[in-house]
Amino acid sequence: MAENPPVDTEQWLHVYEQMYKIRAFENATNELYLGAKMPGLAHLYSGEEAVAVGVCEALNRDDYITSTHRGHGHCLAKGAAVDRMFAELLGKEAGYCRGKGGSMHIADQETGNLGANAIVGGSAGIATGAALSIKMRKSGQVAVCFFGDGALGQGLFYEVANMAALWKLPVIYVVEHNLYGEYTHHTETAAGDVLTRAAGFGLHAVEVDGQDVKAVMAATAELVARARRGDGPSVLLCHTYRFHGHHVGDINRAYYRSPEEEAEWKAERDPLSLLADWLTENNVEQQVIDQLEATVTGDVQAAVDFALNAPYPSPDEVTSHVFA
Amino acid sequence: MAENPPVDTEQWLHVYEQMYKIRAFENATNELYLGAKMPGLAHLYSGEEAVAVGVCEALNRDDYITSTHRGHGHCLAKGAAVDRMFAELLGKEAGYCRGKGGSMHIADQETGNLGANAIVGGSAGIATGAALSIKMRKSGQVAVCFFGDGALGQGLFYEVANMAALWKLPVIYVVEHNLYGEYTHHTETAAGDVLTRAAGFGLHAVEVDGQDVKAVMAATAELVARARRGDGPSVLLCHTYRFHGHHVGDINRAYYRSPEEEAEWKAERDPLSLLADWLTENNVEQQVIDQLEATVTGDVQAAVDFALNAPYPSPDEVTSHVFA
Amino acid sequence: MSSPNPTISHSVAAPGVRQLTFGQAINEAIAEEMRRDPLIFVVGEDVAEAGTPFKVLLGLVDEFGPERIIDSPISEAGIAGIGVGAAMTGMRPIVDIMFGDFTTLVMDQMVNQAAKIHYMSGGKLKVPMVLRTTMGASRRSAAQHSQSLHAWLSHVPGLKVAIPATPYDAKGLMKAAIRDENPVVIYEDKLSYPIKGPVPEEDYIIPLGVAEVKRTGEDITLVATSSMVYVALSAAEKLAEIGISAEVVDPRTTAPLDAETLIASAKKTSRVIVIDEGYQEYGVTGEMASVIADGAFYWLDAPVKRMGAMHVPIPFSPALEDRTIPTAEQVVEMAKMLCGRN
Amino acid sequence: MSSPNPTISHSVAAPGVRQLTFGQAINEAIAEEMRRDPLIFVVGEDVAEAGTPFKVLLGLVDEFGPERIIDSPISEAGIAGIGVGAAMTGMRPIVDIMFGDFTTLVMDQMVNQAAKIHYMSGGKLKVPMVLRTTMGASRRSAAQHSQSLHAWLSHVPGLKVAIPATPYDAKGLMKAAIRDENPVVIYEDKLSYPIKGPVPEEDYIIPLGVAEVKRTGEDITLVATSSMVYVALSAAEKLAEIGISAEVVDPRTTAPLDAETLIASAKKTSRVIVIDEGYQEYGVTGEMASVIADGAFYWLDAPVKRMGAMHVPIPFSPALEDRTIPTAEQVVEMAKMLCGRN
Ligand SMILES: Cc1ncc(C[n+]2csc(CCOP(=O)(O)OP(=O)(O)O)c2C)c(N)n1
Ligand SMILES: Cc1ncc(C[n+]2csc(CCOP(=O)(O)OP(=O)(O)O)c2C)c(N)n1
Ligand SMILES: [Mg+2]
Ligand SMILES: [Mg+2]
Repeated sequence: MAENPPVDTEQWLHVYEQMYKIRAFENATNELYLGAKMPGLAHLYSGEEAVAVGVCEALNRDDYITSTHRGHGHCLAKGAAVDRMFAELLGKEAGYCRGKGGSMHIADQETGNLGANAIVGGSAGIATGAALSIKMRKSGQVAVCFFGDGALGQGLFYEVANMAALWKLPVIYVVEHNLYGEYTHHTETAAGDVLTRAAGFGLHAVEVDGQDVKAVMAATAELVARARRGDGPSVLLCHTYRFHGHHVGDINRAYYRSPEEEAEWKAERDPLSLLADWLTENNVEQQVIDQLEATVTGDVQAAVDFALNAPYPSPDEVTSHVFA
Repeated sequence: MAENPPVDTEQWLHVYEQMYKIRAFENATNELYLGAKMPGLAHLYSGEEAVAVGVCEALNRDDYITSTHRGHGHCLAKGAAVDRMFAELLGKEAGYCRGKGGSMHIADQETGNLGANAIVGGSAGIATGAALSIKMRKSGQVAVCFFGDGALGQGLFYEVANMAALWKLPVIYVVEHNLYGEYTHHTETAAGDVLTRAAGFGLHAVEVDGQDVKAVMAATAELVARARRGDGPSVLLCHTYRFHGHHVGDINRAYYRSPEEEAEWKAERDPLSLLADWLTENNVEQQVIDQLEATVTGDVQAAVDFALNAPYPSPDEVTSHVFA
Repeated sequence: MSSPNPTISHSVAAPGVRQLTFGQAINEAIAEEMRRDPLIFVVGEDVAEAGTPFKVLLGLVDEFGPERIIDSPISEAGIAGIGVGAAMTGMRPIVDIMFGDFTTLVMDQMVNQAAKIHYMSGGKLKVPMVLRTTMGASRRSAAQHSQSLHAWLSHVPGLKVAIPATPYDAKGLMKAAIRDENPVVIYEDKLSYPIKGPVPEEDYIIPLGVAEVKRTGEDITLVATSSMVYVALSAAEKLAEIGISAEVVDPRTTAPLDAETLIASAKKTSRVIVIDEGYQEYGVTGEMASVIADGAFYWLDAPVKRMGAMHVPIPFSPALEDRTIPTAEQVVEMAKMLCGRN
Repeated sequence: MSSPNPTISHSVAAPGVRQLTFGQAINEAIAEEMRRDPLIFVVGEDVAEAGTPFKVLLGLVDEFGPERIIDSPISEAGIAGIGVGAAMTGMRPIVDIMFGDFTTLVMDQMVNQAAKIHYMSGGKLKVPMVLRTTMGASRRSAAQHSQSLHAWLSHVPGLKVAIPATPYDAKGLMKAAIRDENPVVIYEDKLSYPIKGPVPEEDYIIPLGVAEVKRTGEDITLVATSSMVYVALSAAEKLAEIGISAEVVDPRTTAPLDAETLIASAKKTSRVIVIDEGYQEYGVTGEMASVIADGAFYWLDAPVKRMGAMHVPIPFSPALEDRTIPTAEQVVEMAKMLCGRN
């Protein structure tokens, strides 16, 4: 087997770093919850890292994304800093939203992140409107709307997808199909199929293995090029799986999905292992990977400490930012 | 050409009578408006008679329908009486809703009519819920949801169509595709295509010439049989055209559709002429048709007179029927 | 200022009666009604095996099966509409909307359809459905999962709206809602689910439109809804310590509103605070305050005061969220001011 | 009771100024702003060639083209959401919702998204959009096309809400709404479109949150919104004939509410009726009445009275519909009663 050119493995090492950062972030989030140090709940992205990272690596910094209740991965993949992320999760002033948003509402206009959204499917309009804005301002950007398979139940998506197709808007709807919405399997909640639905609304649609970051990135790159060319919107259907429960408190899951299923995905379909294996096959030394992981883990730990020690916003802030 | 068996032409004469009744009703409605005798507006069904009649002739009296702002045709085809219809249009106590509903809200539970609806697409949930009720009560009925092509823009439809498919509900969604929603051509408002959309949500779908009442009735009969068998929901896409404006006040239409287009549909695609021609070709004497038309015209005129002379509800009724 | 021994209503404390949580009371009400009437069913997101994220419906699917406890897609508008249609055609649906914040999605089906169908049809059709949903902040759930939006549907003719505070009221009002021939919306406070209280085993209903005096008093009336009843009761305790006798009146339903009981209490005490967890502006407190200020005008010694959620989207940070909802301390301060005790 | 010569505000009558209809004033405001700022666009159903069913936007597409006056599918939730996203990313959308009754469909996008994004993002993102819609009954349009639902969005922190009564106010408030950095909702009364009034040609704005005394008086205050301003002015005329001098105050925006001006007028006259076309229960009148009853408590000689739409779905029949909306005669009767003249 021919050696990969060094530039290639470097790129994929960066991709691996991004994915590992998300994994480490989510593990730390879970710890914060278990240690009763985080207010409220969080929906962990572990297992789905290849989707967020694969998509965002194909975007520019000024391209837009909208995110979901399971949004940490999207935010980080688009460039958010771990320390301000944790600060937000803990409701601290240093957080991306000064503690006002929390886990489900992280927004960061500097990296094009128009915000996570706790209304399932609620950001479909925002992403499509951003795409209309791009077209009207002729800015050449692209808008990506991440959402789960459960959001396919929301009528809003079909309303805006139709307009995106009519007006050839540069928006990509990324369906993170992880088989479940909360505690219910998708076969109980969705008839027909996603690709045909997309076609019915005049949207170009592509299906991809959501655990294979390289496939996700390649597919996204094509859809982004399409969108920038003015060829209109598309759907990227990513098959994936969440390794944890619906949220950090969802511990006993056997009534809706089997431990065997979980074990199999974790053993065979972990997007991190898949990329790590490919890297070692392509002559990246294990030590390099270990070093990278150690660095990221250290960064994440430092960020947690930063957030834990950061001050809460002044109580007076409660009435600020109601109006711009 | 072989003679049709007499029973057949009699059936189609009845169908013609139903269609002619709607046409005469709508003409009289227009007159009432022009004569300033009707409060508010009305959306005339003329030109689309084959859809309502073709569908309803394939239904039983206790099957359900839901109707739209352009609903007179559905109500009459399902069995409503012209006198109580006009009384409702004029806001009289003898009306189907004691004058409280008016043109856009005629409901008549005795003929299975769950009501016209002035919210575009607003009855999709009701019809689907009726179908769930049918299934739960094991009553063997069918629910038909009439709506226009414009209603394809409403997300609600996709939400309930999905559930209808998941739960194999006995509901038929009849799309009255008359090319326009108000003053806008469908190509400006709908991407993709209806049949593919239906397939995307797991719905069986059939397309039919909505000006050909025999085709509509045959197609409906199959979908009804399917539904009663427990084989689930379907979409019936009917291509049709409204001969009048969006509502009675929409007189100058040239800015959104050409007089030539209108003239062509009226000359070539009038569902009444098409059936009348077929009847005469099949040896029904013109005189029989003329006689039928005269009788219906007389009935409609009598019904108008009845409604004009009928009393308004007592002003005290304004506070009754808020709660059951 | 007199301070007699307060009477506390049987829905707050009744010796010798079985104790259930608020959530159990809801569950029991639905189960008992479903046993009685095979036409009742539940539809909603994660209502079956999961028993809702709040676990309130746990066990129902075991008894009644997935045909009557139906897991739906994440389609709030759709299930509300399906509820309306099912109700119009002989069934008695209970539609479950997980968070009250998502009632934003069912407004058309509830307001333009459910609320109006009986009237628009001249009394021929009816919509006997229940919409269950939640309200209440203080769970660190941020702005889209913390609202108390019950004012909206209370505004709409054709709908009835219940907001139970105690397990006792929850069971009785839920049963009344299920048996009503009209669309009824019930808002359950999420933080109330674990609260325990006496709930008789026997069948009982609490008629919609009847307020309850949760504690009698002489000096000031605290009109309080849902979880604010506890805030008011706790404030009343503290006020008793300083010799102010507070009456706590729980309207229990916003629509119909038992104006008579509210006004009678106001006439008796001549001072009123209305406390509700919804946003104060254009909300529930405005209606109740103006009904009272009108009806008891010549009896009032002080303006009717209102306390609702602060007029901000509910923030996530505990440092901020806790400032947004009325507290017993704030009620005490306000009451002292009205009673001329500051 | 004194009856001085009433002053009538310049927005009701101003000699020598050009007269425009309410509809023309809206059209002109939008056109002028669109000329000034290329980032403004309009999206809605039948807004382009048709100029809306009310013909209010007629001509705009000719000047600005279909790229800036965009005909949409019948997707109210969708266009509201697209408006939010466009506003967040540098555009200034005006979203047109044909009938206020259809705001039922945009509640999630307006309430959970538009209203909260600035706050939830800690002040980083903003949503400078306008949602135009209509209100008002009396058109024989029946229950689903006759509602005045402005109380709902007025209830929500993060939104501003304007309800202009006159052409003058319509132009000035629309311009203020378009230039505001926040989501602003404007309710236009459908029957007001043909009403004429003075509208200056020059550029002016009316700040959101500033009430106007439409007529000065001494004996009673009529707080009235939107078309009810005309009802109140006409009642004031009739009252003047019998020696009762009525002041008419138009809040012009429900959110923010100019409580100060309302309370000041109440203190001056000591009697108040609040008149609004929305449903009375849990609506706009409750908020304004309780703000006034609180703020002017020690000045009031009579309870603050409220007049809203009758608590019924608006019926179609003219014999019934006309009973549902407050009339000048009813206002006169109520005012006479409050002034002890019955
Ligand atoms: C409109 C709405 N309905 C319901 C919920 C509650 N809820 C939160 S996440 C979730 C499941 C979402 O499933 P999916 O879209 O597949 O995303 P996943 O959690 O699998 O990533 C539900 C029902 C919500 N937040 N918003
Ligand atoms: C939700 C909603 N949006 C807008 C309207 C206004 N409106 C009434 S009829 C109509 C066009 C409907 O078109 P279509 O569904 O094709 O029916 P058609 O009139 O062609 O029969 C519109 C936009 C409405 N009544 N309801
Ligand atoms: Mg999922
Ligand atoms: Mg049409």
